[in-house]
Amino acid sequence: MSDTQFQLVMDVASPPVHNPDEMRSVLEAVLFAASEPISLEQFQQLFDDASTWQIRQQLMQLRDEYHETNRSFQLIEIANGFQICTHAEYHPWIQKFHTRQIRVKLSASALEALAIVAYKQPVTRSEVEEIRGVNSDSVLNSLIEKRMVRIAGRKPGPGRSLLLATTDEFLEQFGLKDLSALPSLEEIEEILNREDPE
Amino acid sequence: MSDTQFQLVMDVASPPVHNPDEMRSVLEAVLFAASEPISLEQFQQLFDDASTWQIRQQLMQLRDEYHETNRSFQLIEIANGFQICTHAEYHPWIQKFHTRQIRVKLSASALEALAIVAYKQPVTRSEVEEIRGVNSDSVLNSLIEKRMVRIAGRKPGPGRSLLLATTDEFLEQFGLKDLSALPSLEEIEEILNREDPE
Amino acid sequence: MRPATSTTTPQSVKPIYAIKLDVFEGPLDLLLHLIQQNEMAITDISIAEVTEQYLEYLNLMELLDLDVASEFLVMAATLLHLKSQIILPTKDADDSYTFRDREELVQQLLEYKQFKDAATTLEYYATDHEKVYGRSIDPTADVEDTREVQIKATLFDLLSAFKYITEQEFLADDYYEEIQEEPVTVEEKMEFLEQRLESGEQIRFDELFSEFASKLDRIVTFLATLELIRLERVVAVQSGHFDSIYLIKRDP
Repeated sequence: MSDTQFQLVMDVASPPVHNPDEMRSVLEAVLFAASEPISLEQFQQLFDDASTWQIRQQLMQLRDEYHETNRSFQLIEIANGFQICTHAEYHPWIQKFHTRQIRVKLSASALEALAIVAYKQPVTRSEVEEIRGVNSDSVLNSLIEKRMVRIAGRKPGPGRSLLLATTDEFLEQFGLKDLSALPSLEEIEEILNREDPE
Repeated sequence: MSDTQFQLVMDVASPPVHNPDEMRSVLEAVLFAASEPISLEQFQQLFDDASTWQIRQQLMQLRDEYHETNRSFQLIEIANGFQICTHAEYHPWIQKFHTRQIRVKLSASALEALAIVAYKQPVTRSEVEEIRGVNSDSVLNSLIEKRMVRIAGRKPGPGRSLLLATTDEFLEQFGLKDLSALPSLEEIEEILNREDPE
Repeated sequence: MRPATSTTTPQSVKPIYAIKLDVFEGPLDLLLHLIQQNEMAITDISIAEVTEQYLEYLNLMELLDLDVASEFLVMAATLLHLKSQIILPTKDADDSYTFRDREELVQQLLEYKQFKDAATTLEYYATDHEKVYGRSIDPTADVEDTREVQIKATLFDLLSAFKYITEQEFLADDYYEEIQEEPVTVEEKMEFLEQRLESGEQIRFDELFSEFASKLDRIVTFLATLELIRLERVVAVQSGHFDSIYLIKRDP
């Protein structure tokens, strides 16, 4: 959510803040939920009568608390505001985690080709190409590489083209018990031709 | 985050982890940099030889640390994973600050159908229709489209109707740890009596 | 909802009905509402009373020109039948096999109420959970930008793709019947698209297929787009499910 907007809605009632500890907790919660730096002036609008000096004091205490309790994140001043960020030393881990998260990325054309293989299997490359109307070699190769599609033998007769079929990983990816669990064409119509009930 | 997602294994180097404290710091940094719940299995892929039990132990310690140091946020178990979230009491202040991520809005009839799927899963369309006493196709399709409900195979026997079940997104939307966290029918009565004293 | 313009609205219909009408999810919901309004127990309904009020509702729905779903009419028939059974004790057992008996209706109402309550409870859960905030970060920030279509593909996506293909085939069939259009080649269209993208412009995928374009033009545009993507000269980007797809020129 990069497009978080700072929308100050002043008529929303919030409970009064009575002491520095409460103020610090509120500041922490707001910082935590924000995706962009927040300025002292923006913080100030949260409280009825707090000076920017008082607010800064509490922010500095938060910063010290994170430091003392060895948190993996820190409070930094950036772009005329404050923000909570992870320490740079954890970057390789976060990077690794996100990279690991890269799911099989199926482009719209890959999905199309995969749907054809799933429903028409075993099927040759040229049959897929014929249905899609465009050369599908690279997209089929990429599906084989991603282990969604496998080579399932050769077509008898002249040419002996390779036959393609789906894999167990395909079933797993789409949560299907077996191929017979693929919805029929009528069921597809039923599922996709909805009238919006709202 | 869904366990059915097929993941590419990438060779991204990350420094080795030597002790529980280091592991806990890495877990915290990764949790902090994520906007979705993370499962134990996902965490496990970060470390060469850590058991899910060891990871859970460190997560529990993190949770306790946040509690003991009166942080405004907490570590919660949700949608078969873990996530850091603010405490509900800071909602009024955070609300002033940002327009939140748009949650899935469900109509009363969608909620009704969803409740039936949640409690009776796996369930067929016609079973839902029977309980509601009204055709539920369009409302179920809209739930599938909103990723609250998924197709979970076929019923054995004649007809082989499609079976419906709830998704991880459903758990996330309703703040549930897993399906076993759904309130029992007795608890529902208790909750309704509490919320609606007559 | 449209206001009742008819002057023939029966006196027995209270105005509150009109406000409540559009919120009934089905015949069971309406029946449950009547039972609660009359402070009856589900297991001890006065069929005569409930039937009368139920019919009043249907009457009102018709007066307001509301679409009365067939399920509401089926329920009316069931209620009338149950009522007649009370007045005239059953003489012919065969006659009632198409209708539910009272016990069955009670069971259905009890079960329905259970799930209606569960739905209300789920709503409380959602409302509670709405008050907690996770980190609202851009998950792609600070991670290598792969600039590929990142679809978390599900069965639903696969189905949509398949339906799309079948529709395309259909479209192509139509086209062959009327070939008198002026020919635009795929190559020409590719060149045209690349020129547009050269300036750094992003093109929304569906905007390519303006309703004024001929069928042939739309097919050629579609093929040209696919070809440009295949040749990796253009990339299609979608930030999430059901978001618009944009075409962007790939960096050389």
